[in-house]
Amino acid sequence: MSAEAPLQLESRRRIVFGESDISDFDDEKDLPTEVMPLMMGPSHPAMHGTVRIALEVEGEKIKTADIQIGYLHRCFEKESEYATWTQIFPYTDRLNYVSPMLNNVGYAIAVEKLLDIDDKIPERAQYIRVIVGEISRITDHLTCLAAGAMELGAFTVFFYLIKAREWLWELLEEVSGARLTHSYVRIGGVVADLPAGWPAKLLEVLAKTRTALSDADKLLTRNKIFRDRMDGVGVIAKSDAAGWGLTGPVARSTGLDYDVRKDHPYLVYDRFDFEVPVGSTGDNFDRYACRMAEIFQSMRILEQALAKIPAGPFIVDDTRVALPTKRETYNTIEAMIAHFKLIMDGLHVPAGEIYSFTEGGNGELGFYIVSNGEGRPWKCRVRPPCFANLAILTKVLPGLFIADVVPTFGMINMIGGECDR
Amino acid sequence: MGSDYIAVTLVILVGVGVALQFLAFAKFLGESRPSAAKDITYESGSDPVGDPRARFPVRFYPLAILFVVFDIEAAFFYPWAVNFRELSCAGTFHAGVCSAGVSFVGIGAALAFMVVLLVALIYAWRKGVIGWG
Amino acid sequence: MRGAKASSVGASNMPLTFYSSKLADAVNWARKYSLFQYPFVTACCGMEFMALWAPKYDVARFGAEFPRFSPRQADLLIIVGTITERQAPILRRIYDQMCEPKWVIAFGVCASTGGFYQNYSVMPGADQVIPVDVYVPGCPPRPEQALDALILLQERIQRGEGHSQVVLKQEKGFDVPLAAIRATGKIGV
Amino acid sequence: MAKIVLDRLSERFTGGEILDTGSQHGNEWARVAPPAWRQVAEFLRDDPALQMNMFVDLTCVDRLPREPRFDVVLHLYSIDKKYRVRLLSGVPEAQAAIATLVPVWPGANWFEREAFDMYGVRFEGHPDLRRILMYPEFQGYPLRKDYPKEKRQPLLRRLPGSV
Repeated sequence: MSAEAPLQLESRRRIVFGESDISDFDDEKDLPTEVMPLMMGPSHPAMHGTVRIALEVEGEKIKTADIQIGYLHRCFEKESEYATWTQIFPYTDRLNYVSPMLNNVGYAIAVEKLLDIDDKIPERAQYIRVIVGEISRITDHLTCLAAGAMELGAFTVFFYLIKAREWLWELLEEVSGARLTHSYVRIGGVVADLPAGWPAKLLEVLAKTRTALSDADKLLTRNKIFRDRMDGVGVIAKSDAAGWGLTGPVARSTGLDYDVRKDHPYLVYDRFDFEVPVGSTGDNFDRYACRMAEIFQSMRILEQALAKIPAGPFIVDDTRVALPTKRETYNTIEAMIAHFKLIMDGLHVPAGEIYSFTEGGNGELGFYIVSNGEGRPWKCRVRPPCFANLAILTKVLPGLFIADVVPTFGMINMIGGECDR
Repeated sequence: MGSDYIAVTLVILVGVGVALQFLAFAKFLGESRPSAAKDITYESGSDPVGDPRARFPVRFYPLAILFVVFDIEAAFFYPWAVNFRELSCAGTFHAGVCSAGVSFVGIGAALAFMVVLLVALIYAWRKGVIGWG
Repeated sequence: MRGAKASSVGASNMPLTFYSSKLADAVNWARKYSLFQYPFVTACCGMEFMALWAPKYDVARFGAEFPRFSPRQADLLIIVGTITERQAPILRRIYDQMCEPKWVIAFGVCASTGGFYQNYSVMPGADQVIPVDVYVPGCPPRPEQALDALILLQERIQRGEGHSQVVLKQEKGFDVPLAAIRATGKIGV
Repeated sequence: MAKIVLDRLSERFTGGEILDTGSQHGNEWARVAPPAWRQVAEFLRDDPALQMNMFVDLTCVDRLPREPRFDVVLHLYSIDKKYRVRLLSGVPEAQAAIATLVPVWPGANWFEREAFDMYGVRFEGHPDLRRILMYPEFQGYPLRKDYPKEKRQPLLRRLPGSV
């Protein structure tokens, strides 16, 4: 028995007779524990099916988290290099498939700037784009909150919010023909005007959505269990927000007041007054509260837009860009030729580069498009907001419990299509 | 007295019978095709990493023991609650009527039992066993 | 009643075939109305899949609304969304870990053929790695299509044409493994 | 959205680091020599007049016939001053490498991993440069113009008709 053996016994005796607090147990000297690797894999109810988090866990606490994405990489860029300018719209629907209209609008604005016709877009088309865009933003936040609440066990809230989303989808289906993959926006405007009587239906649906939201709010916002899971969990500091490139509700929840609709108004957003909800602590609850408040702000925009929408054409009548109406095509030779040329040769965008950005569901949705004058883009890059928002989880997750990964990941609102493109 | 035992054995037989019936259905009517790929542990679709029998923090153990203690404590309350009125009756207790006054034994027994465990709970709480620290 | 489907057991012992096909129908009936689904959700079809659970297009009316997120407790694997090459081994692993009898619905064009993503990263259809019973077209399919697919699958299960059922028939010679009857050849052991 | 960014850059870097500047469709851009990439980035972030503190996007453009073949493109934004700038830097295919910007903006980590994964441009000094979108067994860089669109490298296939 070497000299220090009794010391070993000594510390053993101290533990057994309980003079020390149990927290001393945990230090490496007395009862060392091994780190257990754990795969929170792609096929997991809380991981939206497309993210694998390789956790290293010490008991309940996470030591390191390696977030592996790419399980839904569908090569948007490669497909867009082989598709004409108009054929890219269906691919943009499937980027952030929770708010497809906002992607369509973002892509259309980028190409219109390249064509230098962004000031010739008719007023009515811009209003329609704002209206369908804000409806899509509401469905985005409804889905995020519904899925986030369901993953925490609040199944009733899931039904309330998905029921509200169903009403909104029916409206978008009336406008564009599809519930989710609308492909409704075209370069130069939108593909069809709002159906008759549609605005009245929208106002009625907004009222119903408000009741559904207040029900969900009553169930969650002052619910002790929900607040314990969300308050102070997954805190992101405001100083980190800019460096990591965070935008959207995730950045605003940390206190960073940056909303593209306010800071760089596009379309007709500068004609509506609405506030941008900004959080303070940057924890999960602030992200939840920011999204909930944003839904109400979007409703305010919708009501003002419906009041102010002017009559007029819904697409620019420049035949180099937009198809002439059916009546003209059948009756006049010029429209027939224009229609034929546009269908056969497609749209020709002058050579140039542009980075245009709009406020998507998760933040600044940027389109960096390089054109060399042909019918197909040379490069059409999407700056995905949730890609940057998710990256910061590698810094936020260590130190949390395993159970905290679910609400934190849910409130980041990572959408596979947008993050992996 | 005998009929009580018949009732109890019947309940036990039916219970066990239903359980065995489900097992029989599963064994005889279900397909069973064990395969190597099926025996790999399910880790959300990924290859399982690491060994689950690693040493994990000691905190789990006292917490589990505390749960067992207080769970069984709750189980002891049922017989006490059933006989509470009889215990609180100083004299004889017959058909719902107590002959003498109220005796403290009924409530006292439970209180003593709870106080002892309450002391243990407070001691454990101050030691920081509860919660993850 | 549909004519008793002559199972592959010899026609000589008539009562056996009559009995075993009646029991097979009964068992398939039970299986068809208690499908536990493993929602293998990856992409945009998942949004439509949520609508399937929601009050309007409620899938609970068909007894298949209870999602089991572990393959051990599921017998219906619904592939919802695009399967990329990176996801293929994971999909195969989940399919292998499910217990028989198991069925697969490929929900949406991407799961059926890869849809309009014909490129280096998307696998052209989930049936490249696992056998699929019912394909649902649509991008995303409407919830009514999903319910229709469920009914189609239930009919296939009733007729015993599910893929794992057919494989079992080839391997073991009859539809429902009546172990008792198989072992002794007599009824009512 | 402002010329001041380009003026400050050309004032500060007179030693040939800034090869070219310009403005197109309202975006100010500057072409930077690859060796000065990190230095210009740090200046843009730390200069009190610019304070480009938000890392917006980093990607790569494959301009195949033109040499140097790859353009690493960086977009920056100043939240307080509301300036935006795009930095381009030409990198030849032979030794496609450039300095990493992770120490300057932590957000660059994933974007650089994606540029490496898709184009094969190495970022010196990157803490963890590995593929982010494609699986590790994938050979080649898919978004390059010479990589065919439908050249699949499957991890798993089953024999037709087998279980």
